[in-house]
Amino acid sequence: MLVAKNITKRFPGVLALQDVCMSLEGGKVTALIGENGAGKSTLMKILSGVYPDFEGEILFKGEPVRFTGPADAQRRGIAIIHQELNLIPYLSVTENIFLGRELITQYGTVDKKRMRKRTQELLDRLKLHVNPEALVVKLKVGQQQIVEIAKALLTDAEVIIMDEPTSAITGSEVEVLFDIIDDLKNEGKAIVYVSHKLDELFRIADHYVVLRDGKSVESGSMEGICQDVLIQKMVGRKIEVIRKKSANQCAEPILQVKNLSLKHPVRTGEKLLKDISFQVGKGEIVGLFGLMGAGRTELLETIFGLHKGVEGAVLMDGQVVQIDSVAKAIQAGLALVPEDRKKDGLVLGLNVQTNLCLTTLEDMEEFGTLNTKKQEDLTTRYISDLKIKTSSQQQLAGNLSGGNQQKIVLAKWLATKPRLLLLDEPTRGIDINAKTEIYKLIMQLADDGLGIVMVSSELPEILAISDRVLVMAEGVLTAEFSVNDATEDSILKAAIPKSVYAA
Amino acid sequence: MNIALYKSRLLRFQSLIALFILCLGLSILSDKFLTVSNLWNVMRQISVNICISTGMTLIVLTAGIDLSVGSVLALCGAITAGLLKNGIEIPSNNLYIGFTILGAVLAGVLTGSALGAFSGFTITRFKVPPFVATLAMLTVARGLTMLWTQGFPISGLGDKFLYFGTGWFLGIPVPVWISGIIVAVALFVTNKTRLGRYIYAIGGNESAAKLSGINVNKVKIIVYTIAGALAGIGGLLVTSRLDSAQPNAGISYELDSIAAVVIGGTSLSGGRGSILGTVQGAIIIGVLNNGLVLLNVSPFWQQVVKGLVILLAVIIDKSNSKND
Amino acid sequence: MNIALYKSRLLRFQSLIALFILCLGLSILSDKFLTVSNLWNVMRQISVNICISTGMTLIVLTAGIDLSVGSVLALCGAITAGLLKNGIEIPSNNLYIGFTILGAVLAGVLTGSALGAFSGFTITRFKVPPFVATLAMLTVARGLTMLWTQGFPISGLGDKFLYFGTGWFLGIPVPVWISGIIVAVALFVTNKTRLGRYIYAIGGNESAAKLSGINVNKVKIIVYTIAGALAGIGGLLVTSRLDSAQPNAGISYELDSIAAVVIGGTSLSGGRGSILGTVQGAIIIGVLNNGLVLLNVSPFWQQVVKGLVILLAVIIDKSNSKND
Amino acid sequence: RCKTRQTTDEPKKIAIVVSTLNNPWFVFLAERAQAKAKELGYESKVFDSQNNTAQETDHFENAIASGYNAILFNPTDADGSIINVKNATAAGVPVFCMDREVNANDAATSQILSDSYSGCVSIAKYFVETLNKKGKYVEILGMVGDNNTWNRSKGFHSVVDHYPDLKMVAQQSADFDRNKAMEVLESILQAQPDIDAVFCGNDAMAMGAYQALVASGKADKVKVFGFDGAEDVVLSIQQGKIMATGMQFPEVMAETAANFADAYFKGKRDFPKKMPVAVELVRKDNIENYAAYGKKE
Ligand SMILES: Nc1ncnc2c1ncn2[C@@H]1O[C@H](COP(=O)(O)OP(=O)(O)OP(=O)(O)O)[C@@H](O)[C@H]1O
Ligand SMILES: Nc1ncnc2c1ncn2[C@@H]1O[C@H](COP(=O)(O)OP(=O)(O)OP(=O)(O)O)[C@@H](O)[C@H]1O
Ligand SMILES: [Mg+2]
Ligand SMILES: [Mg+2]
Repeated sequence: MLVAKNITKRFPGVLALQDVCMSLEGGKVTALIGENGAGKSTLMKILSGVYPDFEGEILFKGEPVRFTGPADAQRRGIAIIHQELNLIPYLSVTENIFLGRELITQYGTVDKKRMRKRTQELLDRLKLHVNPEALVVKLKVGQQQIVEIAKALLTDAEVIIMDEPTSAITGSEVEVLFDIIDDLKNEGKAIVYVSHKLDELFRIADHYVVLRDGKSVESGSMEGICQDVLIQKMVGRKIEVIRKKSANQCAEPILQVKNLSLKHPVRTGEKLLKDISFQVGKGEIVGLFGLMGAGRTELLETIFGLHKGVEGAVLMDGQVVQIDSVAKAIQAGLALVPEDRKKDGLVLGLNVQTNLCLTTLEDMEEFGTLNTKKQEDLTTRYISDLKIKTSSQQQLAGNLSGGNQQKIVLAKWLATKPRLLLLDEPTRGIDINAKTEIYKLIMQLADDGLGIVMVSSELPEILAISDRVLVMAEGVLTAEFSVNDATEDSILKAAIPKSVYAA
Repeated sequence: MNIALYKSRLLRFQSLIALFILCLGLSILSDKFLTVSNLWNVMRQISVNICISTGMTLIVLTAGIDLSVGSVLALCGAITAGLLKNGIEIPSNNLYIGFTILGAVLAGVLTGSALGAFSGFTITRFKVPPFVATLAMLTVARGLTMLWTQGFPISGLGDKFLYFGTGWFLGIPVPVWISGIIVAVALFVTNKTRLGRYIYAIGGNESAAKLSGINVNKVKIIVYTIAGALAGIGGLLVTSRLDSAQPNAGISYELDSIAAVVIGGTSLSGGRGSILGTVQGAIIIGVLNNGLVLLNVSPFWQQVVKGLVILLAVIIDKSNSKND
Repeated sequence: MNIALYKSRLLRFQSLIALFILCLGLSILSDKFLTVSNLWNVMRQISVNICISTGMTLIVLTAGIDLSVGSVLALCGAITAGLLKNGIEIPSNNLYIGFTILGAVLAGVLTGSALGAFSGFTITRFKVPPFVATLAMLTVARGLTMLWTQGFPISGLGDKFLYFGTGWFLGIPVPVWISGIIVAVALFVTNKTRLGRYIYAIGGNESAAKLSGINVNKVKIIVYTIAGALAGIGGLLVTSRLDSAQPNAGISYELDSIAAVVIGGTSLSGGRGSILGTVQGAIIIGVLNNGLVLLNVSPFWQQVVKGLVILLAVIIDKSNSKND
Repeated sequence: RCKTRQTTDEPKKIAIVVSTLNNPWFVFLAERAQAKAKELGYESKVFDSQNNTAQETDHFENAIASGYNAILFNPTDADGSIINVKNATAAGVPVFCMDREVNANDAATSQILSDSYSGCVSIAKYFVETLNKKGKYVEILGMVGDNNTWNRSKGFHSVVDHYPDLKMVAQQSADFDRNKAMEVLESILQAQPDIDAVFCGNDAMAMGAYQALVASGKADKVKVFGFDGAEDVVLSIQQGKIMATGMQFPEVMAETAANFADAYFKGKRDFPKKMPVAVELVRKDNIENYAAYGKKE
């Protein structure tokens, strides 16, 4: 249905795509895979008209086309779910979904009623329970991602591009999405699916295309291919997926959380966190699982001193930590890798080096002056340690691919030499290769004696590297397993909110 | 759910508490404040600011700014007055074109739109920051006003013309009608039309708006053109009220206008705010100016008090709309 | 890599082409422009703007704005002049405190810092938008100036005091020294210190800065305090140059100052820009003012030309730094 | 709908509306008017129009609404202020203009005016005399859009333009501001280093111009002329730094206006429509008769 021929795209100083070819068929799902920075998003942006200037040719239903902009592509039936969320924070869900294609009444005014109704239908189909009139800024990242999906489903597009649509959502929502993808397939639509979660690809994809360093290296049918082969094609060599050998038997606790509660910032009387107690030992990796909105992010943020209205205590090495400011938390040896790197993790308009050194500027000082050499050394070290792909230390963080941005956030916190690392979805949007690197790193850090709390929505990940698993639902700690006793079933059961059971 | 809807749509502007406290205080302190004639006074006085601040709100919602309103207002007023009084004379061709009131007014408003469109054009086509583009326009329009008037006011415009600024219609001053209609139209546009939606979207996240297929440049040019036209109407009101187009009219109006917008809760970084908030901001400023005079505060102290009250008003509103 | 580093560090400000063309044009049109004495003249005239614009740059980099610079400058100048001339007299206690030049200057600069700190405090503590907080300060400081001077200039401050504004040191005018030192320190701070890094980080992404353990409020208060102190120094220079503290000094300086910042390529939304860019912006404005007078352009045309040239300068710079 | 205001026993209130308080001359005018009103036993309040006719209109409306019984008025603009005066008169509030006139014969109850135009004519005559009818000079204008600027400039040129050997080499505006005047003249001196005189539209600018001359070492070669009679300039004339200024008499005008208001309250109705207060030329040889803004006591 859609064929891309010899696409080449240059950015200043970067050759993002080079002679890439790809073809999509109606009624089939094509998986696009490749490491971080391979050029997947760039290719998708070209197909959807975001970058009108590139070399090469696009054939749509056999005819050569040249989109003048996203609106043009949309009109001709190509819809895209962008990897980075592209929503207007202070407009409502409805307004966002219909942005640029509002329904109009006979008087020329926007038809709020009909749009609202359509939105409600879409949200129902996606099983997202938010008010269509709610402002997008109030939604959590996961909910926003579903709104982004709804946006793409609104029009009757014939080609639907999904650039990591599941990076911020969890199990049950993914299932909903897959059902929808099945429907779309049956309707004969062509779908491109970009994801770093390989198991997803095996479930839904019919074809695959592999990009490596901006070149299309291979394509074919998913049938009869196993994960290892796919990884090898993608990375160019074999990598072994790591599993932690055995659970660490924790020695002395580093972090103790005692009866932590957090008041709801708006609704008086309600609590976002209720009476949470747990501890993390030296060299222990604690996995924290829960469904979307369970309160995991809030818990990490509270420990890190970001919230007001906290009751309870946090102890590091038996010493009470004042949890009212980030600076004190950092001083106590805590570090938090936030879940939304764009919003909370990076200063996108500053370069890689500046971002990376931001947390450790005090150490970079000599006679009250920042030492260039020290900053360069630190940056060089982490670029090579974490295999960050960037054209130079001076590249703006905003120009890096999503996965590499995530690595910078991780690096800037590792640089503080924390004793307890709080990781909120640290592998979101990261390719399998980098993921294994990060797992290795996490385990390495644990072996060096760090305590680690890792929030993740991917159960396999949690089971692979944690020593212990905590499960949250509705702001309450509902279960605790040693990793040896934990099963996917038991964890999921603990994660489902009681109120849902009751209903 | 309906309440949430109501809150998010209608109360997107600041709470009214500060304004209420201010009015309460003034009516306790002065028995002249809460009289019908004084309230009409205040309304008439703020009508010009409301006019131009409505346009300013639209611009600020797109994350822009317009520093040129004051001098565009002066130029438009001068053009209306000049055409009305002297028409256009081209001696070499023995040509004389006289203008009716309507014609002169239209010419003034069109001038405003043209200048606004020009600012919008430089901002979108050459990516000049709105601050610089409209600062340049501020200077240029003032210079053009001087050239057109040769530095002298144009006065004596005829009783009919004065109706716009000083007349009454159905018991309400005409300028209040005019600014009221402008506000109503702007409310309609921001809440009920695509254009309004796009304005908010562009200010909220320009690149996302672009990705949604919105013609960002076109919307911006339209908005600056509207603001220019509204500055033209403001110029008409000022000129008609004074029966005279002053070359120095409108100096520092941009500050008053942006103040009304910001006090009304519209964020200078765009995407958040409302016309009703701006109206409230303009009323706060107007009531304050009026009240300080009624209370016989000495002019030097007036400025100190005015600054502090504005600060306080915003702080009160902030702490009451925290939950927003 | 070294080139990239050089580019991003040093050339973070706009290209110099517009300034170059402007100067070239002026030296062709007037043989008086490129003379040593005229260039010192221009430098001396822009030194006040450079002073206050340096502070403004820091504020704008944090995504703030300061409208109060002009009136804070006036108040500081008046306080220095008043203390120098009259000291403090408390008749009831039969108390009289005289001030040395140094003492009076310090008092002025401290006043500036205090007002700046106050603005910073309201902005951080009560989350008042910087535009409103400093607009309030603009009014308050002007009122305080009027109260302190009772509306009359304070003149005749003694020859020694005039040295700051009119003296020469090693063949360079003293105000140029002062503004030069301020720029040098600011360059050092923005490029070489933690504070500078924090300023950029806060403007670029405040919540990320907060999460990185930066005390955002503290940094902001420091920045507003510095800007206030620099406005105080600006006030010193103006007062000393005129041998008189004018109660209406500094009116609309905020526009000139923000213009220098923005023409110099610093983004009003924060996080991007540089001190050197601002210096260049101030020079463009200063050269333009000087050139138009040298060419004896009629006051009517001057504003039109000035606006258009500024617009053109920014367009030229934009199209030459596109690849940035 | 005529209201009978006379019957109340409350003390009468007088509003003093001045064009600006950003210029000490007007501050002085306002102060004197207020002092006189107080002396006569009236409550009074000063309104600052900030050189903005629209603001002036607001002040009039507010003053009338809050029951002031008379307005001592320093108009922002001769034409733009007419309507305000008419409205006040229509509401039964007498208006007494000070210093600047409004261009309508019957609008104000009385106008006590200082004649900028003829004041500048006499300055110009002295200017021609001291320069011996020839030389290069610079004119520094006030605000371009202000009609006082042009009254003064025209008065000056009505004389000086008859002498072909007096050449105006630059005419620039400095907005009545001391600092701007200094900067403008500094720049002009770069282009025109050998001028003989500077005529400034007010005294603040004259002081600024003088300082520019001092800085360039030309203070004793170039003659500076101002207008207003401000303190700094009176002192400078005494010291021979500035040649001459046009002395206006704000105190006289303010007190006359206040006295008229007093008389009006007491029933007098026939006031001179226009009462000129002459602008006197102040120069070194008569300076001992003058103090800031008026005659020596
Ligand atoms: N606007 C831009 N300017 C400069 N370089 C860019 C820009 N956008 C992308 N790049 C570069 O192009 C390359 C491809 O990026 P792209 O976002 O397509 O990667 P990706 O395959 O989607 O990676 P990820 O899996 O991390 O999302 C990267 O090296 C990136 O740094
Ligand atoms: N600022 C806020 N105001 C109101 N409610 C909030 C706020 N922040 C979070 N919540 C609510 O608190 C609950 C917990 O959210 P949290 O982000 O901690 O969940 P999570 O488990 O991390 O989920 P996710 O996987 O989406 O990150 C959610 O119901 C969310 O809607
Ligand atoms: Mg991508
Ligand atoms: Mg979370």
